Amino acid sequence: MPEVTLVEAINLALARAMQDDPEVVVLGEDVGVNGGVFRATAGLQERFGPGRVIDTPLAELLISGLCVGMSAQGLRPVGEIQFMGFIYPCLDQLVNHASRLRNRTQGRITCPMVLRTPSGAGIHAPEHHSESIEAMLAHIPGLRVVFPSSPERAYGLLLAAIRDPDPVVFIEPTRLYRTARGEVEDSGEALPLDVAFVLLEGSDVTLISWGAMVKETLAAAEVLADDGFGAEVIDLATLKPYDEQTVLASVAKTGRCVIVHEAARTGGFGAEIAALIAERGLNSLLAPVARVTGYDTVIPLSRLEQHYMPSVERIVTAARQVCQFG
Amino acid sequence: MPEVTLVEAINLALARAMQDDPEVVVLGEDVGVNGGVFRATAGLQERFGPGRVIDTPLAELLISGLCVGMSAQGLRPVGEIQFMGFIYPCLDQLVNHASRLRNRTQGRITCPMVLRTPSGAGIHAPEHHSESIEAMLAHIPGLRVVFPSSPERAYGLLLAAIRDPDPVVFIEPTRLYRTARGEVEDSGEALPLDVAFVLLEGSDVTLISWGAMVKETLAAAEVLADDGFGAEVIDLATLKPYDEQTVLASVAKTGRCVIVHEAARTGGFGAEIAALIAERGLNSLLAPVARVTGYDTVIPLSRLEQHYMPSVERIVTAARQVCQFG
Amino acid sequence: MDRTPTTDEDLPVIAQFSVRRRCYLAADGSTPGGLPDFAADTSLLISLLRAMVLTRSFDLKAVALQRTGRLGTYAVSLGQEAVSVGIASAMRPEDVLLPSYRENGALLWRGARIEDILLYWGGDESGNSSSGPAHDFPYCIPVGSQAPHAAGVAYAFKLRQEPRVAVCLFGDGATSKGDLWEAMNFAGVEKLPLVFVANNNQWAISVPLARQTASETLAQKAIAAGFPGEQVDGNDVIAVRAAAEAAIEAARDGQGPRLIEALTYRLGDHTTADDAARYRPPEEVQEHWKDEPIARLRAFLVARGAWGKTEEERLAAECQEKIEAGVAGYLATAPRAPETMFDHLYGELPGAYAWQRDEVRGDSDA
Amino acid sequence: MDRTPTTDEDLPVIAQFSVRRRCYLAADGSTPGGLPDFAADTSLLISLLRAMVLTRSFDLKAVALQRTGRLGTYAVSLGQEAVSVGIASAMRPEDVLLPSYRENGALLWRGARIEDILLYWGGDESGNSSSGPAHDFPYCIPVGSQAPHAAGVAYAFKLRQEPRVAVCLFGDGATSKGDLWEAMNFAGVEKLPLVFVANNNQWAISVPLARQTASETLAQKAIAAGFPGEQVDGNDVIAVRAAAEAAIEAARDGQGPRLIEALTYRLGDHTTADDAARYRPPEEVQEHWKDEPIARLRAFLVARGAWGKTEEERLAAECQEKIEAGVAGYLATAPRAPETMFDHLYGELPGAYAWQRDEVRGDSDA
Ligand SMILES: Cc1ncc(C[n+]2csc(CCOP(=O)(O)OP(=O)(O)O)c2C)c(N)n1
Ligand SMILES: Cc1ncc(C[n+]2csc(CCOP(=O)(O)OP(=O)(O)O)c2C)c(N)n1
Ligand SMILES: [Mg+2]
Ligand SMILES: [Mg+2]
Repeated sequence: MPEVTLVEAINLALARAMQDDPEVVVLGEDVGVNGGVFRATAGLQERFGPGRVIDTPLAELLISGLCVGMSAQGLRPVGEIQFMGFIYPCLDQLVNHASRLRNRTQGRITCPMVLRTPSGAGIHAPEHHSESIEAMLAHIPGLRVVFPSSPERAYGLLLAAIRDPDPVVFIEPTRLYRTARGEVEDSGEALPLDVAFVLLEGSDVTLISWGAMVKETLAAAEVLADDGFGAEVIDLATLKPYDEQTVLASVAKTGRCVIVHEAARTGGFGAEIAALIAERGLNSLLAPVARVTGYDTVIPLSRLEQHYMPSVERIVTAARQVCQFG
Repeated sequence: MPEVTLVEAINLALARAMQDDPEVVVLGEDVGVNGGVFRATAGLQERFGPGRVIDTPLAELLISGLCVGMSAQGLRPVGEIQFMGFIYPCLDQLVNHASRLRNRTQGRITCPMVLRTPSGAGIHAPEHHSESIEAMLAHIPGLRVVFPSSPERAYGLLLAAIRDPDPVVFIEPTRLYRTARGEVEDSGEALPLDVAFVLLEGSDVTLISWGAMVKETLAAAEVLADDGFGAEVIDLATLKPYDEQTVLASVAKTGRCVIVHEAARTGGFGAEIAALIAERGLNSLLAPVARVTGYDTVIPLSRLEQHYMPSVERIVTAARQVCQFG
Repeated sequence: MDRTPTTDEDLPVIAQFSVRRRCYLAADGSTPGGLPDFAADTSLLISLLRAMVLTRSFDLKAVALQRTGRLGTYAVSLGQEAVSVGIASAMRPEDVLLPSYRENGALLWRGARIEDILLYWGGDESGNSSSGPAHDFPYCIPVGSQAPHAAGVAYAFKLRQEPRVAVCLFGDGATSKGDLWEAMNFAGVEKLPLVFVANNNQWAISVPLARQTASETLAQKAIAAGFPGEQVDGNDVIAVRAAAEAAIEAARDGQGPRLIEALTYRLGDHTTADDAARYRPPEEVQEHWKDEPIARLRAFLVARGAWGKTEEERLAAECQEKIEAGVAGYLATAPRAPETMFDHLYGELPGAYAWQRDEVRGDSDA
Repeated sequence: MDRTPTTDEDLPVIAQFSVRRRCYLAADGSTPGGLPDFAADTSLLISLLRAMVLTRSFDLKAVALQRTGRLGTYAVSLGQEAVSVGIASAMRPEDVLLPSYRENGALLWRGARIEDILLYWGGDESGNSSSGPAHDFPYCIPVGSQAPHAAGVAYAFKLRQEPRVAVCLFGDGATSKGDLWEAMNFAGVEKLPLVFVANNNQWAISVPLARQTASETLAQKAIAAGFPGEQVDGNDVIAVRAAAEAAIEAARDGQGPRLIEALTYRLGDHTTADDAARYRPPEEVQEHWKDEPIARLRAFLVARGAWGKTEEERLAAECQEKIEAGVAGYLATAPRAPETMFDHLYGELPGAYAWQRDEVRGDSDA
């Protein structure tokens, strides 16, 4: 099997979906001739033509609204928002239309659409290019939110997202686009959208993360292993709806939990998981739940961004405290 | 002291702020001649003129963006978004500009602006008129989010919001606009923005809520009192930043906690509070934290909306379980 | 010497644009400037009249229901019936309508049942579920936000080379929203089979047109997107239909989008929740009653000898009957079971939310 | 007989619009059609030339810094210097500039220090904090989103009756965003003292103008908002300045907003992160080098006898010196202490977040 980067895996999945299903179209800023600013759509326009790979005007609201209209007509649009910092104009369309058109029409009109967007800091990008707002999206009823962390999962989950009958926001970890590599078989096989992935088994502490932070979380687990603590590492992968069972089962086993995400702390999706545990996992809990997150401040420009993002060290420190509690 | 409704209290606070400070301007759809679709701005244009009470074109992005520009010039704009379901186009301005212009310019340009909007269901309104997305807003660094539940607190907190040097989203409980009445002295005195209000003291269980749900929460406390359970009722009032101390102190005392909100459950602001308790209040916790919330579905139109919103009964049931746990 | 004084008026003109206005039927029913071909078809004109009268009667009934607590907030189209009906009448069934909340006349023309329309405004989503063409969009409540959908729909037609057209109706207020702009601009770039219709009733709740925009016409907004715009007398159903036919067939023919501004007037309150007397003088409204669309088409048909008292009475009775049947059906429809709020959330309800549905079901069982 | 055949061409025209184009300085430096008054002031023209050369030299240096890992992503304005400089030169200090990320020339003209500009693109917010007029907005990165701010700023001027003007610069791509539309529309309604400037470099990253919009000019987009638009040769700094002066003074005079489309060409890559060769032929770029703004003004000044080799060399040396000083200052600036990320979050850091600042401080101490 060939080794590919995460962004190449995305590209493979898009090409596969377009080849398998003539209803799949790709649209966004610079996705055509240019192949996307991160090259996620490279080669697609050449292969499938400008009718199916559409360079849109510079207008994010438009991109999301077009997806609604197209999908209502049975196309399977995959829109690209160039950076997550520019996704806000899409929220009206996502909340008021995409995620509820099925319900508004009691099943008559549906929105099988995907909105892809890179997310997260750490690539020394300009202002507004480092956002992580998965928690806002995961609060929207009727939507699915997916956030893979490896080439393999990016490939399989993107295929699943495109085939899903409902709108999916597919968030891609910018930082891993070219640094994460893995073997991906272009099999056309999708991965399930409602299952979390247990990347490492362990019985002392559960570490839960998603997106780019999975990398630091796995690194932290290695350090903890040296300490003698067996960490179970869960990649949540799909945030809405998310796999509560895997989370609760792991915490039932370990009794301790650290949640790691890059987004700002207050109201981040880590809160949801901690709340789940406080509600339904309290009995097994041996220590306070810990969140290791981005801070409740505007993510700094490149000179300070590394101080904002959770480091391996911060994760390890929190996990040690949790492990040593009580 | 005169008894006023909640919306009258808002009107009083706006008039007071405009009278005290010539920099305060009010803008939005139908806020001028019409005095607002809920009459929150009634009489203001007559009194302060169309220059300071501006009927804008129908454009929410514009309203929020105007507030940024005006406040950057030292005005104190108070924008109205007619219903929270139409606030989504403002998110780009709120996240990418209002809440970070101070930081982007290291204090050179600031945004002392307020965006007011009615929120919540239960008035048999048309589609998209019943939203509660305070959790999305409370995730935004640099913003303040306020959500009062009584005429008195609406008055004092709105004055505080207008005087605050930073952007505030001020959410108003539509359902209580005319049903909540109380004595309000038009004293010009603001209430603090970072303090939660303990509405009822009790030692058996902490009930935390905000906005319109405070009413049902108080009613539930009464029922619980009949059961013999002393409920402490906290109106969080300011959601970002919120008063963690009051929450933790109360849970330390009661050991039990139920959080009540109308917004959808997953990723709602209740998750944040439950997470806080799981992190920093675990030691005192005698029972699982419970969330009584709107469901993870699109809020139904009027015929079914009452089945969506947390009822007194649902709150009581959850609180009883929590009280009887262990 | 390199200095000759110049003035800005000397600068060369590089582009020129004009906006035309279409009107055939004067307020008194006369036709000073002739008529389009289709107006020879009297039975067609009668069907337009009938549809407008049905719409108006239905509006009246709906308001009565609302006033007696049997319907939610409702938006009448009093005085604007020619826009809804004229536009819809020029569409084919396979075309897609994307209406705002004030276009009941268009829905009725396209086959939506009165009962369903009432169900929707009565607070039941199932009103959107069945009648009328299955591909038509439901009413759009967030103003202007259906415009990008229309562009998406039209793009699908273009991609599949289907001879279909998307027709997007919105108010004057909606033209202030970026949504319209972005959709129109894209429609221009892609030459989409898409007709934009601004139902210019000159008010957006309490905001008059002059505070909504400084452009002399709404039609000229199309110039910004590089395609033609036209103003039509929105109280002249013949003109509306003619403009719609021209635009829709041009779009079907691959000639790209057009914008029609239908200039009319909102004779009623914004909705049943509104009291227009607070912000506009009754005299203004009174003045506009002179221009309303039904009287003038009726006068024209009477002059043509095609309409009279008998027909009028028969029509009134027919409308009454249809409406009463619809109302009866509506009032007889029980609320759906509460747990159905989860039925159409996703294609299949995720396991994570099953307990919530069960809880609601339990609630309602209890 | 009520049927006379009519055609759409018979419909009366109710509104007409035109767009003019302004150009004085031909590509060879000649002035076939005369010049505006201010062009008599040779020292002013020289200052424009100097500013454009400084901007270009600075861009070159910034790219070199980026290529060697000492600067973040950077957007050059190669070929577009006349727009930035021409516009800024017509502003008063008390006016407010709302620039996009590609308007370094305007910032430099208004007094921003090279060191600060580098700090910003080097990843330090403090680059936005000090130099230049304190009321100018920082670069706007989310395309077009500064337009409503400009309207808000201009509204404040109008309300306070201050004779000041807001000037908003954005690219051709930005004209596709609803933000622009909503802001322009409001500016029209309120007759705000606001000048919109579309820096039309004909590309938005890889998207050429023809895919961005179907409108023949960007200037005509103002028609939709009910105020005048004008196209100007964006490679002719005299024309840009003349257009800006006319628009800014009209706005100051209470005549309301204008849109200036400055038609130029992006000779460079979109940013240092971009490789334009992927999507546009080098020949196209080569072709446009003939039109670039510096050569033509230089040729004009040489012909006027006001510029020569000595001046050119002296200017190069001066630019070099300024830039080197700025770069040295930039490179010598240590990163701020990490916990300063909380310093300007709120007017006063809420107690709830104090521990986070402490944690960051601890981190960095460790
Ligand atoms: C985005 C949005 N903002 C505000 C509202 C509240 N609202 C409902 S109708 C209306 C006025 C609409 O005016 P117009 O577009 O002219 O349509 P009309 O009602 O006159 O048919 C407003 C402000 C809304 N529905 N959507
Ligand atoms: C809202 C938004 N969407 C996308 C981007 C990414 N982006 C940065 S510049 C650019 C193209 C802008 O083109 P234009 O407005 O013509 O300005 P230019 O770069 O040519 O000066 C894009 C798509 C952005 N910064 N903001
Ligand atoms: Mg209207
Ligand atoms: Mg450009």
